[in-house]
Amino acid sequence: MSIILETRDLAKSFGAVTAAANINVTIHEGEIVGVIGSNGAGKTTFINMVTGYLKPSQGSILFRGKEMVGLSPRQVTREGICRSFQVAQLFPELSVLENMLIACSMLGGNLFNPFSPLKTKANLQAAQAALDDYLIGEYAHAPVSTLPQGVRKLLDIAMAMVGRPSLLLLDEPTSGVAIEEKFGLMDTVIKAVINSGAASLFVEHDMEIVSRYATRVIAFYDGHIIADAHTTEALNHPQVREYIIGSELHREQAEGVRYAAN
Amino acid sequence: MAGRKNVRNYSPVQLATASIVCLLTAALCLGHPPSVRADEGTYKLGLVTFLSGAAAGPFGVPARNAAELIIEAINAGTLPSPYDSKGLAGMTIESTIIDEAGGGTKQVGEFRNLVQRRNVDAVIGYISSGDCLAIAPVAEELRALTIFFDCGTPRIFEDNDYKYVFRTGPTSTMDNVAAARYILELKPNLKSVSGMNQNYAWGFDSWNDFKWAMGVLKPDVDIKTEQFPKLGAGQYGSEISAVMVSRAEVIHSSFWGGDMEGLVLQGAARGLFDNSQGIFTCGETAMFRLSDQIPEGTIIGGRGPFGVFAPASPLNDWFRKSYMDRFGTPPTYPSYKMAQAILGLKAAVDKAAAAKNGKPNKEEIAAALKGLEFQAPSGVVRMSLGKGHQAVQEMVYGQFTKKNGKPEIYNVRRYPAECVNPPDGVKSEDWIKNSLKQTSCN
Amino acid sequence: METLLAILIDGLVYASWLFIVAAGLTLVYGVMKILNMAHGSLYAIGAYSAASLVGWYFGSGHPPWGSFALFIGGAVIAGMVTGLIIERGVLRRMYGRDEVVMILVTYGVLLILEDVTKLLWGVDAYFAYQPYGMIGRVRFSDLTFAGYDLTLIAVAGLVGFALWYALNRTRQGKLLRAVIHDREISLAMGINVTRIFIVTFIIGSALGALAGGLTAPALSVAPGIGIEIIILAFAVVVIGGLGSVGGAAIGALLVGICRALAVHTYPQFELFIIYGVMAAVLAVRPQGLFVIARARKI
Amino acid sequence: MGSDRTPIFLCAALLLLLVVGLFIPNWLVFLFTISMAKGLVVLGLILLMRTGLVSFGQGLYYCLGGYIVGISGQHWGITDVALVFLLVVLAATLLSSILGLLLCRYREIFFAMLTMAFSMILYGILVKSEKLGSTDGFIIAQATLFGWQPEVEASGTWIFALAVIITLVALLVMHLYFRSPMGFGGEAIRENEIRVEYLGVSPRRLIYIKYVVAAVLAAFGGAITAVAAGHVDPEMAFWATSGEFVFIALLGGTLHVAAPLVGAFLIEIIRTIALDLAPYTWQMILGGSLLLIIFFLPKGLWSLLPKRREEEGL
Repeated sequence: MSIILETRDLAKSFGAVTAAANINVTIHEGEIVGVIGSNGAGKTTFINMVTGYLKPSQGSILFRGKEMVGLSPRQVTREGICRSFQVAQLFPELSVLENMLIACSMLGGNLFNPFSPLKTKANLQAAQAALDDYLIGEYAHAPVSTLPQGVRKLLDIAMAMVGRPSLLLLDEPTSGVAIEEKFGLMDTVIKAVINSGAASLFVEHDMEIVSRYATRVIAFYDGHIIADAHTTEALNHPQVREYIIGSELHREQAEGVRYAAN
Repeated sequence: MAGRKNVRNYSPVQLATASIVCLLTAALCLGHPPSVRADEGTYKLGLVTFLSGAAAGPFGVPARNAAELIIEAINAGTLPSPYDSKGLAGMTIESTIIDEAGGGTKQVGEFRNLVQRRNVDAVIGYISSGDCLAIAPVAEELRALTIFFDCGTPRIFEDNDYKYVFRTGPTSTMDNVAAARYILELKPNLKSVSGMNQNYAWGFDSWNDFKWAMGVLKPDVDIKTEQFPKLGAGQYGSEISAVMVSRAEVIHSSFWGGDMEGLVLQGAARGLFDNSQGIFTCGETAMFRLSDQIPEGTIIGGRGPFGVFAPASPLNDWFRKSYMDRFGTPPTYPSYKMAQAILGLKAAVDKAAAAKNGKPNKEEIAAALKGLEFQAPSGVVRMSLGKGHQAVQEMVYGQFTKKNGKPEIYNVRRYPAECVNPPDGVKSEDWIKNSLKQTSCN
Repeated sequence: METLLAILIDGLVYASWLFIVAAGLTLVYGVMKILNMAHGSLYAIGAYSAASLVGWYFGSGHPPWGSFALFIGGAVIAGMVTGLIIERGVLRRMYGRDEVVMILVTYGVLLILEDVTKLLWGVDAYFAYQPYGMIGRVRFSDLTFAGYDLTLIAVAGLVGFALWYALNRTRQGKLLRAVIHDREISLAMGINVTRIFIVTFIIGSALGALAGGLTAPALSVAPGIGIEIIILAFAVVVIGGLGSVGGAAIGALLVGICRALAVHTYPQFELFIIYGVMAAVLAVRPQGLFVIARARKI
Repeated sequence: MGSDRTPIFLCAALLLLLVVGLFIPNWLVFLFTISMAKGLVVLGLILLMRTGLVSFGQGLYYCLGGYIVGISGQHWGITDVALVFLLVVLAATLLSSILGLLLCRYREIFFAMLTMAFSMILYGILVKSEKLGSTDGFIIAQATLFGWQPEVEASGTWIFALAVIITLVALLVMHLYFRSPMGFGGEAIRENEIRVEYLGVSPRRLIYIKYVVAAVLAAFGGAITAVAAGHVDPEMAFWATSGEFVFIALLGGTLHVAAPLVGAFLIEIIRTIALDLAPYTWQMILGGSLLLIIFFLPKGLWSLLPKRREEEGL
């Protein structure tokens, strides 16, 4: 399989604080990679760098051989890397359908036409179909601000997928989602990803989910990669067990507070 | 689409708001039936003057007070001669007052309301020159008799001719030409002046007129610094320092109202006028209010023969006394100018009525007012500029003193109208630059 | 040399005045996210209260120095009372609205207060000039300054120090800073935001009124004096970085010195100077000089 | 999607207004004309407000439009309305496409303050321009149309007709625009700019376009005001003028293209009544109504009308 994304010596520091260093990651077409690591380990920083939200302090990001460093998020998106967010980034005052319509028009490229309506029959049907693919069609007319977390997360991912990316980066797709819904959500998402043929990388704290969906696991600790191997191998790595899986047990309680704050 | 379920219900608040809005709109449109003519025995007069903002205290309200006083006296027929007849040719004046705040466009709208919705027979008003410039063409378009009482810019009648528009107060040209003449009489060896004027048309025009007149009358006078603080700035510390550093012998200022009072306070506290002679072209309004703070010898003007500068006459005595009795302070120049605008109208209406032997229409009143010479508390007013639409009067300056315990003016010098105003048909600027030198004052 | 000295002192005096006006504005914004247009009215109310108190005090022949305590205290109390009324009567019902809507809410309050002051005090000017002359004059070669103005510099320093101390060295102040930094977290941590809002708004209002009271002796206190101040104070606050008291101080200094420089060298630019400085600062630092750090977004 | 009847309503309402205009008194015609002029400015403003940006400096273009009309009549001898309005559009486009480059980087209060700063800089320049009458402004020459000069007495009516036509066109275009993907793009930016960026679209570019459109609309408003009032002064660029536009926008709400028009008309009515009833305390009435509107009708007067959910935001 050919390499789709390759980062070389990627590093990011904020002042004196090093958020990530020596990040060398290779992702192949069609791969589904799990990323683990405690909070502040550099996972989101990594995704932010790849998608152009943060400019790396050094190193390079090659996507299909093309340098991505220096591109803005929208250019990276246009190149074919889409992402979802830890906290779903949606248009909260608009309805689910409108969210999807906007995503379709923006990623679909018919944005700069000021005189054709957005809500044509064809557009509405396409958007509804996209929602149905992610099993959230029934919420089409509800304002986003009234939705449960699980639906928001799905909508967030569904909107990212409208761009038919060849690489999808999922930042904690199941965080904030009720435990009993997590597997259903991941089933839906991973199925759609596989169907589209995209490669995917997802950040996850729940080891059960990681071991079920990832073919490969990258473990971050303190801004470095401490393991990068097949799922079982990585999860059994001694350092991974010590630094990451152990601390995840404490994290469960902390998560409740964090979301209350958000 | 499946969207019809969400028809919204009205809440009581919304219903109430909607109905109030509708009622108000209806009230406005129907409340003043457009074409009911005023009763034959009344004359409807619209008054426009500042009732809010910085110009209300020094100008707007004194003018309104004077209007109230004069209108009551006219209606009662208690004015001294030559205005001892009742009403305007027998018609009782019924007045409506409007706030001048809000700028030119808004005033144009309000003017139309006054004329077309309220059906006033004449409008007297406008302190701001910008408002006067904006109103004049509209007044002409609506054929509405309009008298400006206070605004100063000479541009109104220099740039255009009007049939229905008049100004019974003199322009600002003579303030500053006379200021230059006065200061040169006081200090024949004057070497340097500095200016402190507000950063808007009034300030620029005043300073330019003064500067030009100075340049013609004594070309070797040096202009040290020209300061233009923002209108209403309140703090003049930096400007005062700049003027102090310039060490000019004379400081010219056309500040008015609160700004002028602030400048006097701050300047006096810092000894600005210890070494420099101050001249305040609009200083008269502060003369009584700030009598403890105005430095001895400060030259003050009142934009004409108004207030303390008004010559004694039965009319003036009556005006000062009645105003003082009623409002507790002596009348300042805005009061005089409002009084003279209303009296000018009365003179014109009475004259037109006498000629016609009946109720005159506005064209006849305008014709009567054109070129009229009438009596006011400030003496004789001659409508001799602007093809008979613009008044001229003498200009007076004097120095302030409180040596005798009460605020007084000494060293008073009166300049006849011809010596401080251009002849009809000549623009002020051209006149100052080209023929001021040849104009004699005797 | 003389001009240089004049620029420095004029700039400082002007900056001190600006700072006292802007400090309350920026504090209120920092904590409540309300850019309070009614701050101008509070300034006016402070000035009116001070002026009428001074007038009454000297009218009844008390020892002159007592007037300082009276008019400063009077202005501050008037500001606090008005602030309390505004917060309880209007703002409380509007919390959570968009920032721009809140500007308009306070604009509505400003319009109402303008007429209220007119109804209470009329349109005639009030004077309180007696204290202005009492501190005497200070002479530097040919330049004379009013001692009162120079004292203002010290007062501004005092106000700045008091604010700094209160925000950084007291428990209440630290709570305030927590709210400034992140309101949601503070709420979650159980800080009584309602009380903090009332206290902040009252302090902010008192500062606005204090500025008015302190300026009153140099002014003719008349309708409209509050309006000019607002935009000036807004600009200073934006230049400094919204919500930053230190920023307001630097912003005030920058504007004060630049303005004095313009007046002494190129007076024709005075009108533009404040907007020029604001545009220049924002062009380089889009959020003002001192940006309050915000929590990460994604 | 049900058929969109708004354009028909707009045409019908404005044509009705045109007919009514022939029969109502002159002062009311003027009030309507000014309301439409201000409505146009506010139409541009709500375009920005739907994007989450509030300009406290639309007075810049309002004034620019007015002064272009004035200067071309008075100093260049161009009085033909068609030509003058073309100049107005050009000038507004030019200025806004330069300032927009800078302004599209700013959000929230900084956008508001910076737009205000630019508007105040124009104010300052005009105050300093003694050739243009400084703060007094100047009277503008009577307008003509393709060589035809209407009588002075009839000028109110034909300027009103002109305003109705321009307003109608602007409303129709903006109605289409609000329903288009680009129109929704504004709401998307207001709601979540990060998401827009990750949908591959530059929020700045969208904002830039909207800023220019808003500027042109404001300039049209200023031009109509100038022609109708016959006078321009720098007050048009003063911050309080821009503040009034925001006031109108809030009064009408941003839900419908016609809302600014209704809002502008109501403001004029409220103020006229307030001035009538209470010449001394009209500001209090104005401020009070502002507070009541914000408190009871957070989405503006338009939220009083019943409507189907589907139509919201159209």
